[in-house]
Amino acid sequence: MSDPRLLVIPKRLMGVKHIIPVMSSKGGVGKTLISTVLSLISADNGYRTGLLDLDFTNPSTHIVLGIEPDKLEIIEEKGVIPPTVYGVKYMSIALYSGDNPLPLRGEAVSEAFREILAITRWGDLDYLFIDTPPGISDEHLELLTYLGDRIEALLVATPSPLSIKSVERLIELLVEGKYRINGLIENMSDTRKLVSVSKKYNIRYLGNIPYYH
Amino acid sequence: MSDPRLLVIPKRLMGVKHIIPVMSSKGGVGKTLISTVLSLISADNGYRTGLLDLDFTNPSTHIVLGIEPDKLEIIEEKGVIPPTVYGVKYMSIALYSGDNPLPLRGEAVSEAFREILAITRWGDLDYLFIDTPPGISDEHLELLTYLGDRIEALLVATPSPLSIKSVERLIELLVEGKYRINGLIENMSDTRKLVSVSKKYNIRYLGNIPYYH
Amino acid sequence: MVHEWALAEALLDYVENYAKQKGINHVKRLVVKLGVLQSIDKEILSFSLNQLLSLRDIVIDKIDLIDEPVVLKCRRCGYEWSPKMDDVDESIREAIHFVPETVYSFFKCPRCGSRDFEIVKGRGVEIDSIELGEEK
Amino acid sequence: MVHEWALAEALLDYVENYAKQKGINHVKRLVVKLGVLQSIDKEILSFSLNQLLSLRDIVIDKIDLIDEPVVLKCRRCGYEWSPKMDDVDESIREAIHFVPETVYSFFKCPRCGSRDFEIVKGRGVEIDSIELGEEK
Ligand SMILES: Nc1ncnc2c1ncn2[C@@H]1O[C@H](COP(=O)(O)OP(=O)(O)O)[C@@H](O)[C@H]1O
Ligand SMILES: Nc1ncnc2c1ncn2[C@@H]1O[C@H](COP(=O)(O)OP(=O)(O)O)[C@@H](O)[C@H]1O
Ligand SMILES: [Mg+2]
Ligand SMILES: [Mg+2]
Ligand SMILES: [Mg+2]
Ligand SMILES: [Mg+2]
Ligand code: NI
Ligand code: NI
Ligand SMILES: [Zn+2]
Ligand SMILES: [Zn+2]
Repeated sequence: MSDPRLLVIPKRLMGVKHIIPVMSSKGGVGKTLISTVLSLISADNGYRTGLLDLDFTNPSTHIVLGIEPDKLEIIEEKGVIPPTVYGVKYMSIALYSGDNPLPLRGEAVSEAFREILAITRWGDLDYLFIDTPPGISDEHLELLTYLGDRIEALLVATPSPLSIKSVERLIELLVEGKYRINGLIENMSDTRKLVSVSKKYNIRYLGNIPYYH
Repeated sequence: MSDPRLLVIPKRLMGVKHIIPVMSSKGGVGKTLISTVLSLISADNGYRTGLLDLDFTNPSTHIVLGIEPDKLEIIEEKGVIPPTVYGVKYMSIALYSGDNPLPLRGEAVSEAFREILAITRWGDLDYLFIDTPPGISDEHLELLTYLGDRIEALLVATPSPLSIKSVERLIELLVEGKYRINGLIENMSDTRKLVSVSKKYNIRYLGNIPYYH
Repeated sequence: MVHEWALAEALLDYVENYAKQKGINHVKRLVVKLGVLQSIDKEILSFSLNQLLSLRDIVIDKIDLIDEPVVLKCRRCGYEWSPKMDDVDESIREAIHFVPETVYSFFKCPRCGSRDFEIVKGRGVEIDSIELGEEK
Repeated sequence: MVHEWALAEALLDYVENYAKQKGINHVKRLVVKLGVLQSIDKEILSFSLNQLLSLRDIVIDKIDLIDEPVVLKCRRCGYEWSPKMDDVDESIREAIHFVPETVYSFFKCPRCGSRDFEIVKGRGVEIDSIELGEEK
């Protein structure tokens, strides 16, 4: 371990009871909407809640929240205290980059991951929801490799063949690495087609969310 | 330039008249479906056509094509001749990795990009369609940086606010780098809401595709 | 810009861990490179390091904070340049101060407009060397 | 496995370009490292290089192809290992032969199951050194 930030990251998350990355290799299945809405519901129910946007090259939780990310006041106190938005402690690279394009090669993604997690002071939280990008690349690997024993992955898929294949590839990766999986949400679906996928991999089926027009 | 493959890549594409990467930073807007269907239509119309899947960590054009990618016969002749599928010369990392998970850090993405483009012999083509992953990371930067003067980007967006913001960020990046943009397709939409985005950036509006149930 | 404290913690965690693995709690000299891109406040970082050290089971005789100039290199056209951080807009400097990778939002190659450039050096806080003292 | 020709072309394009930039068309010695992961066929690569050279405006006195053993290192648990490529299933070896990065589909850390490992060395074809001859 040659990066000083890697030692401090687990400490910064010591006060967080549940770290819930919302994942699916496929894009457009509802990760951003679900992670954001879950954080709002969680805070509404009185849980101390955080939301971290890890989709560095295409951050969008701030759009769902309807806020201008670079206008929030960020308090510095031995690090960065995430601003509170609708009761949720919120951190996104867009607090700094705004809505400018942010093309990052993988190495820069790792750097940004480590920097943000090393300086953010979440304090005590019941739930930290994490929005993740599509694909399986640096953002996901940093999370699995350096916080793998802390996370409880929440998987999202739609009933389309493209989405099912993608989530199966992700499940295989998580299972073989013995990472914890919280459960699977079937989004934009009136059916419960993914019950069979849940059963195949022995994962909790958390229900289906219909497509809202 | 210290990578021997970078010199040979433009040569491998010398016989290709139009290189059309289908792009959008947002996932799930239809890049894969559109790039694949366009390649089929193009071949059907008698154009010599290729399809390259650059979504390395979540390849899915083979699912749209309905084929088992690792069962295709790949001919080697001073390189790799892409197999022909429904009249389209087809190359995807899934020809080699099958449907196994393929987690790649950015550095590995660059390596795979260079290796595949250095060994694939497309021959003479009218159109090479390229399916790209969401985000703006190594796959896109390799394409822009090393083939930037060859590409004509085809942008895809849906009328959702998340998708519009994402495609605007991508357009800004392409415009400032003086990359060619072929046009913008509005997908899963009954409206022509994105005509205004096209006008704002002086991009050709190619039409809207309704959501097919 | 008082988030330097968080980075100081990371540095000392690392040094302490490194020394202890060798059974030592005494460091003669610690050299930290400060990439100029991140505009780290040397006084605040120094202050944070010293405050933190007084609470820890490790002694560091001397800490050197050394500026490392920024060099950026465009992957598209090969152009190399060194932005003057003092001339950069305050709000942009601040963003880069917290997350240096936001540089890819704000800077582009002055020659070709590409944002695919390499930070050859001068990104941010990095340990350059640790000179250990005697065994404890 | 005759796609080695394509890689030979890349190597010679590079060498030719490198030498010509210095106004030279004579190379005394070219050393190419062959990462064992890619199972490059040395005879075919050699044959391709020689065939191609006979058509080009450059002379290379001596080409050395040197095997580089594979070392993989897990980022999650730190475990380092060297897979024996001879024991690997033929179809997997073939996939890795064409695109070495497919190794991330087929291999995982023998200790912790992670696929986040580094190819420390031995990936594939790489130029090690070019010793130029006299000016032309
Ligand atoms: N259950 C749903 N009903 C209707 N629209 C949805 C639903 N879930 C997500 N969406 C919309 O689908 C699009 C993609 O969702 P998003 O959360 O951005 O996916 P991801 O983060 O996985 O790419 C967005 O426009 C979002 O508002
Ligand atoms: N016009 C359309 N009508 C209905 N479904 C569509 C349409 N375009 C795309 N889809 C479906 O939407 C999902 C996402 O499309 P996809 O091509 O995978 O997007 P991307 O490659 O941008 O992630 C897929 O299930 C696809 O079949
Ligand atoms: Mg998202
Ligand atoms: Mg570095
Ligand atoms: Mg796709
Ligand atoms: Mg390398
Ligand atoms: Ni600060
Ligand atoms: Ni071969
Ligand atoms: Zn440039
Ligand atoms: Zn391991």
